[in-house]
Amino acid sequence: MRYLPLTEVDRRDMLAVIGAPSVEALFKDVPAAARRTGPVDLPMHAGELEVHRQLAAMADKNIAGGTVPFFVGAGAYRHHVPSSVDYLIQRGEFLTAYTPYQPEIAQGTLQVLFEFQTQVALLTGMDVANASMYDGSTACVEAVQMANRVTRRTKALLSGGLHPHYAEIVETHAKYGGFTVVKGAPDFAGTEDLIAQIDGETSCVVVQNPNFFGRLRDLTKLAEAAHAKGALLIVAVTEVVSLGAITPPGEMGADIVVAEGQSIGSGLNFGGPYVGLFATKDKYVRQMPGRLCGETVDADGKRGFVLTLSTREQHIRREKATSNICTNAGLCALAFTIHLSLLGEDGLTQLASLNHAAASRLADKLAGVKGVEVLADAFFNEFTVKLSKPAAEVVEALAAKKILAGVPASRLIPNDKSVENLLVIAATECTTDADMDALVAGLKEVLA
Amino acid sequence: MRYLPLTEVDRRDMLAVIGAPSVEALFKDVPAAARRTGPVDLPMHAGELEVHRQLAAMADKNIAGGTVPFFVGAGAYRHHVPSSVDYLIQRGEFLTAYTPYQPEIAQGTLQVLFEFQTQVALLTGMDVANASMYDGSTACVEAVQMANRVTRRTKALLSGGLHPHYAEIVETHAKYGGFTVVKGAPDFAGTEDLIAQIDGETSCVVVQNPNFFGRLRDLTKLAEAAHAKGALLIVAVTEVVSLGAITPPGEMGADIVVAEGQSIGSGLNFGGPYVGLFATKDKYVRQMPGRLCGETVDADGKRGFVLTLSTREQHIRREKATSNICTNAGLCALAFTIHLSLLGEDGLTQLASLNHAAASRLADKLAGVKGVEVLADAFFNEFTVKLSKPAAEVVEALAAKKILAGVPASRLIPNDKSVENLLVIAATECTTDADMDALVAGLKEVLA
Amino acid sequence: LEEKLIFEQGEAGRCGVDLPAAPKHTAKLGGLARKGGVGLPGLAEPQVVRHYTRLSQKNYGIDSGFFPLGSCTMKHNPRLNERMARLPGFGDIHPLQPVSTVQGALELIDTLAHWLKTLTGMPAVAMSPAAGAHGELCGMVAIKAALEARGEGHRTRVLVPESAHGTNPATAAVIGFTVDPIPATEAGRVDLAAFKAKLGPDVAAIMLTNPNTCGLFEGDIREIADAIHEAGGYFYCDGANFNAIVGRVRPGDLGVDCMHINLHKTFSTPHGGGGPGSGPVVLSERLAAYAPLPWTILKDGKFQVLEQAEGEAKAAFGRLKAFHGQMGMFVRALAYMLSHGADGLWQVSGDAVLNANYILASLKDVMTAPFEGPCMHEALFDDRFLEGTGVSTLDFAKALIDEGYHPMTMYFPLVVHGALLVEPTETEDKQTLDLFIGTLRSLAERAKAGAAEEFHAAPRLTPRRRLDETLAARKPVLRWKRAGDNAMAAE
Amino acid sequence: LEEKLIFEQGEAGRCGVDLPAAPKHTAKLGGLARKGGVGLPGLAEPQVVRHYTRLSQKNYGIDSGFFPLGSCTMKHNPRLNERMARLPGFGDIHPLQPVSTVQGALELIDTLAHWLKTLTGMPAVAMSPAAGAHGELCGMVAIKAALEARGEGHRTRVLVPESAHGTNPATAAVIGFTVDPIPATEAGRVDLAAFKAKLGPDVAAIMLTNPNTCGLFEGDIREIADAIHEAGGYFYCDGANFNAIVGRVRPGDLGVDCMHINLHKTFSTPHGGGGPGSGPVVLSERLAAYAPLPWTILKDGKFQVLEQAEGEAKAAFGRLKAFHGQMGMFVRALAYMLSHGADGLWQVSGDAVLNANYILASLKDVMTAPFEGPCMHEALFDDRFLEGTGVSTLDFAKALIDEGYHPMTMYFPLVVHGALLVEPTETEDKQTLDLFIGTLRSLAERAKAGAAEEFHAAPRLTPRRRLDETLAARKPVLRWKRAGDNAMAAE
Repeated sequence: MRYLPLTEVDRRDMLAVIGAPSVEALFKDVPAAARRTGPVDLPMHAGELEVHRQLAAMADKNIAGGTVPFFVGAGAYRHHVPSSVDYLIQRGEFLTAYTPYQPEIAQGTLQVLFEFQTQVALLTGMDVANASMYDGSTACVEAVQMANRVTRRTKALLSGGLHPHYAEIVETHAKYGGFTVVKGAPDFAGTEDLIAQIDGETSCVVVQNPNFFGRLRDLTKLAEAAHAKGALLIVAVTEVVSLGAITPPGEMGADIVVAEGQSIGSGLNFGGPYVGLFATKDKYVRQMPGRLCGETVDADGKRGFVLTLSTREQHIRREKATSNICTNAGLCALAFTIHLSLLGEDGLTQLASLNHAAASRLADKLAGVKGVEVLADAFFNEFTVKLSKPAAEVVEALAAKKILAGVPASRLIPNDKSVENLLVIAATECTTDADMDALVAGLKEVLA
Repeated sequence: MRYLPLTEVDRRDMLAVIGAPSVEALFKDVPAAARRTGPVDLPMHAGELEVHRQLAAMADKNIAGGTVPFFVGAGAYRHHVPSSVDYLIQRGEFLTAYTPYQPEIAQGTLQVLFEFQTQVALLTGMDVANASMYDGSTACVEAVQMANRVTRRTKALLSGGLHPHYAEIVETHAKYGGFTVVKGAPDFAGTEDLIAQIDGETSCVVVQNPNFFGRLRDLTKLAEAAHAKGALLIVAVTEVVSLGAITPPGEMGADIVVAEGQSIGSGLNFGGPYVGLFATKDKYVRQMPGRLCGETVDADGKRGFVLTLSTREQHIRREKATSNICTNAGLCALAFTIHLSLLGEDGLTQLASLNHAAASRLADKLAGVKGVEVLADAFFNEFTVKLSKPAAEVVEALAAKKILAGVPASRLIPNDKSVENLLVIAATECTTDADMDALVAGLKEVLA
Repeated sequence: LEEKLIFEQGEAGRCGVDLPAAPKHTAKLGGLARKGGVGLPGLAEPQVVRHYTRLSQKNYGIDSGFFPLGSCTMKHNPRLNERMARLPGFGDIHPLQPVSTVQGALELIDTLAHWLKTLTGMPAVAMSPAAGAHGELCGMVAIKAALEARGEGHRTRVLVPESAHGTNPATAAVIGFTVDPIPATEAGRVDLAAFKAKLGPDVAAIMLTNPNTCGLFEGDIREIADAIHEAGGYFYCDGANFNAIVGRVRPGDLGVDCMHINLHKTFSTPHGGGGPGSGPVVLSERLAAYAPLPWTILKDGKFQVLEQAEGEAKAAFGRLKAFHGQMGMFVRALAYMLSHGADGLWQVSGDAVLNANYILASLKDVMTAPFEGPCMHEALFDDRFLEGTGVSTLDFAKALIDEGYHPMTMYFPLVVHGALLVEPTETEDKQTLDLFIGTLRSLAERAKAGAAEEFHAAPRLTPRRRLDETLAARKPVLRWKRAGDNAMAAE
Repeated sequence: LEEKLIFEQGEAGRCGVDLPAAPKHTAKLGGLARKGGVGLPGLAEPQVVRHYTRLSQKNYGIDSGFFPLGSCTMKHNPRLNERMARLPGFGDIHPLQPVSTVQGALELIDTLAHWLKTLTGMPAVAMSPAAGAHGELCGMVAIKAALEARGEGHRTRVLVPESAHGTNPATAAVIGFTVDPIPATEAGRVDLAAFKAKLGPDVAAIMLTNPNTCGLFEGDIREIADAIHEAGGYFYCDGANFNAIVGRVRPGDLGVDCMHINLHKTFSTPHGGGGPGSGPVVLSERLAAYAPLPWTILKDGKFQVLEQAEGEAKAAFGRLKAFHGQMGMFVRALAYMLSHGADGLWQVSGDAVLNANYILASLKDVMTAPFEGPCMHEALFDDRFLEGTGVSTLDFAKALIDEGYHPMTMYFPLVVHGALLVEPTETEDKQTLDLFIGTLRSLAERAKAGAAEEFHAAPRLTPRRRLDETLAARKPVLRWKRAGDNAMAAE
């Protein structure tokens, strides 16, 4: 058993010191009926080679994104992550460290988190950010709960352009957490009027930009309207690379920005782990969920970093905490910070520009395909098309041709005729001209 | 240019300090005719994604060993290397360090080398080992040169069972370095009589065990005969895992043992980098080539390690050095040391046993195939078969069926009818029953 | 050498990536193109690699040395697991790819679920929770959903032992339960009589950690389970300490209704300086129907994902996280499980408990243990042995840092004064434990010999000495600002 | 904490791998089965990972900080290159697989060869040498082979400047040449007149490093080349310092006949604490035919490997290494080249030279430079500035360690007294150089102010202080032995 260093001699010697006749005797407090006399009914131990083979056999049954023309987005995006990022996050001192509760020997993690918080604040155009959340979707519901606390109201207004999973999560928490949700219809046409729906009960308006269908919108008026009614504006961003090209939510008046940070630093990983970004205004800092890293000095007066304002947290406040979360996405946050440090100002801008160029060119190419209507005026690297057939069928047909064409809106918004033929398509810096041509050709064939 | 941190502003400021008008001006000592005015005719810089694509396109044109039934050996072997080995050798403190000439900040590398030297000495059954050579083949010629120095003779006797590349290298050095080589005929039958060829001029006898054709032999008598004539016995080992199962050369009387260490810690890598092991008796230490790490104490009296006996080396001795080598295979030696530490006594023994079992079973299976004659009585994880057709053709035909069947002896020993139909076949712990069955089936078909 | 912030190292015009120029295209940003810069620093790749290498060198991880952090189960993180999670067939697949193109991924989830169910003796598991606390939420929501389905939504009181992790009461409160604490006995267990006295028609559940946070097994667990069930409530078990019993005791056999499993504790997915975690929740028959979306099921030899509350999943209580959960952690955990197998996991809990008892037995004479052994996988000490020395639990723990160790957990559980909670885990060898025991012994002796000042000054050998946490909280500086920006902000 | 040897940590019955039992088979070891044990220690995986992690923490690499080791070109090692070398299509292919199954590998070798030939302006390249010194051997053997082919085997004298790397004379001697040193001028270059005076009918070649080991370009190089050629000899150029001119100056344009290229210096394959290296040798028309086996050639759209001295390769001088050379290093070097491109490599040499001159110019006033600038990629200082301070070059260099730097090269080249050779490389930024310059300045000032004792005691902050090298050499202890074994050995 390669991970277990005790030898039989060790065990015997240790039991003698303890004064116990056997290891089993140490389990005497467990009710006898529940004490098993031997291993459960599962396979016995296996070496690396064997485990590798078993898992690789499963992995090989999947189509990896890098092996085919790939246009799937809708909340997770396929980007190129520089090799040094993955090397650095695997360094044992980062990978195998715990939450930095002992700051004297965790300045590495802590300084990274301080850099992360600064990066997120800059990207989103907000004052302050926390040290990350599980992912964008859970950050979103935390933002709604925070808005409820701040406004002491309990009605959240969700845009129909919000990612359906994000909306479902808020609805689940509302149902069991005692608040109300008003949700718009799927806003694929970009015509939604949220301002009219804000009232004196509204704690927050939650919009996504670019929205689930890829559309961009200026949120300035919405922010003003929300503020006029005493509500907060929460902006969700699922493609954080977009912030290298478009006006940040903070400049449009957002009170809380939540984002999925996966695009920077993390792979697709079939949906997780990702990293949730959470930023707000200075005045709301003490209502924020999640960890915060702050600057301070040590006993010698040197600058150092610690986790701070933990009086908001569950391990101190118990049932009065702002959230029950006690883990962040430290390693993904580290990957985010390193990747964004490599990009820097010029790299991020250029990356965003490449993404937009790819999507823009793809939209132009698709516009010429019979049976495809591009529903796009303003977008970043993702847009929606209306097909002449149900999108789910088309996607399945293209998958059979080893083209991953995008996400049928119906997968996330079922039982809604209006979205049945809608396909959400993403392009990134990884998308080649050959990929685009394959999609065009594939669609022509399938829609013919 | 992602690896180059100077900005244009930096360059201007630095030139001002230097007092030079331009970077070009710093090259004024280069004859004007040889100073280019712009980049050479090669592609311009490229990002990670693009470089990855270009190289992956080349990689994809090769058949990777892990994707097919694989029986290729003959000096390099496909083994499973635990994941932690590759992780650890990539740690920057190991990977990006230099030769440990500053021992105060290189104790990591130095202690590893000390452990490595000990492991090699134990494995080979010798007194002392150096801190590694380029690979087994270059270690072999260094051993011959060392024997020439020790005996002050200049005739090396090479077994016909020595790997042909190793023999060619010795012959090349002999031709240009002023010594003589006597080489036996390919010893696939195991009938070679080297003892009769040793005379008073012979500096050394070089034998391989298991030999190029996979055969094992007891070398005790040969050692005695060599010693009786004042010659040294050099034993080459190309499959170091065999030392977990068979009597080590040191116990059979070897004076110098050289080995290819690739099997432990390193992948196949199309032939390199590998790691050469070099071990000898205490009395010859000062005639050894290569680096040596030794134990000592520091200014506080604590145990520490340094490179030592460097008076043998080129950077001190210049034209009087024992060898011109000034690099070892540090990183591969590190991988070797880590992998062997993971294996330990039990693991190495078990690994060797698995290898022998695989080869033994494969030999038994092949014995039943028409047109295949197994030329094997005593072997470790590799043996030779005589086919009813030229082996090169058979291998090519099987490669077309995605079976890598082994090495035709004729590839390394051309223009020799006696070996034309010989195929050298290896099996390791990675060889599955399905692989063996595929080979049997493939051979039946091709030889039918 | 000090390591500046990246913002203090950056220069305009430098970049750590090379990206090609964008091809010709029509901008379609609808007037939302960013006007100002972002304000990110420019660094080249060598600088970035060195910066984060050097920062890592200021960290302590399991790979650096012994990390006996009680309640956190910091065990060896095998690199095989990292490698497996990076196979393109796992790492490079999108959660919304057609289900036909991710059959292997779903098979992995299904296999992991099978292992979790078998190890816990429970019929169902919800895979999506992102971490332990998220799993708690999942379990408690499932209980709430079940109560509502039974028409007993009025049950809002949740019983939580005083020694519980802070997340237990926090979780209960988030979804509107009220928390009612249960006192502990002198033996460090739930006071059974007090517990029974609190039962009533408004009780929704008990949340119990077992082994509990004192490192002790709740021997009355079957009685507790029976009592809560009889009273119409559910038994939530906090699985944080599952490592003590994994492979030997199945929570399902103890009457548990739901339990979250910290994959990053019990099954060794790396903690990564704060996450990511993964907290699947096993559920009893009574709760299984309410498990959140998505559900992975096998039908006609093909895996399907139920993503809506319809059909078989019609009672699902909703959704807790986008997509399928922490897949990367699933791969690592399954690799760990396959490596150990049923026999290895049996040994895991045995060795974990043996190691803890060895530490407890070896130090009982110089330190003070509040409870009689045997303990489970953690050895708990209180601060009576420091009485009158002027050395606090904190000082004592900080002194360990200079000796090359990560401190144990301090001041938790709250029910013990000045608690020191040591969890060695099964991946430490006896040589390491003996050195550690020797160090603790010598520290305890030094404390008693009057070396208080030395302790107050610890740690001395670290990149930073004790940090001023009060200052940090009083005047929060939570991000870097360009010189001058702070002044502006202060206006 | 001290880190014991693995042999001191091992215990019987422990193992860091899990291997299945061997299936039933007939043993066929022919009576050679090992009788005794090997004597290896048993460790579990967590111990091994921690042991080597902790050992690594006692090392200093480029990733740790500035590494201005003259003549060794310690530059950034990109991780992309590591990743590329590990693609299964490169890392998991056997050197003797059928040529039809490794066309991509041969394409890579051919592509790298094309880059090397284009960058050096030479028509041929031998890829198999395993390192720089091996490359030297390759080049000198090629020269010998060419001489013999011309029937001039009597030419055995090789001219080598006094400032040369030790490998130059060592290499020449290994294959039977005699070494004749050429003195240097006051300007640190080859004394042209002295060189010419040494030419004669027995001269085989000159071995010259350019830029030379003083960091200076040999301005007379064309005249040297012409003279040696006229005298019937060959011009061997040591390519150790190619980094100074790569992309800007082609050795072929300078009259060079052969030059080895340290891929691990110029093209950034990691040095790995001592190797592996890779030392391809570019050859002029006059030497190309003698290049050692194997040769990779393209014929009818397919790559072939010539492995015998036949046909096109009939004049090949033999073989220097098994298989095809250091493939893993080829992949890394090509990844580096493709990343930089022709434009990037142009900038590499420019920035390398600029950085060195910046250091030279910034420190000329407090340290002493033996030669006038501009230098190439290295800044050379001598120890005149330490005269009378009681501080030696060694002390000065060791003091740098405590400041967080790897020392520069000391006492080389030999032609300069107490040499300090600084090579910053192009991957360092100005901020780092400025800090380094400040540190050197302050150390020089402290030395002059009489702080000799402080210098003698340096380094203080390292895992070990100065080590007793004399003891190590006088009583060599080259391996661990079980307690008691040493006594036995001493008998």
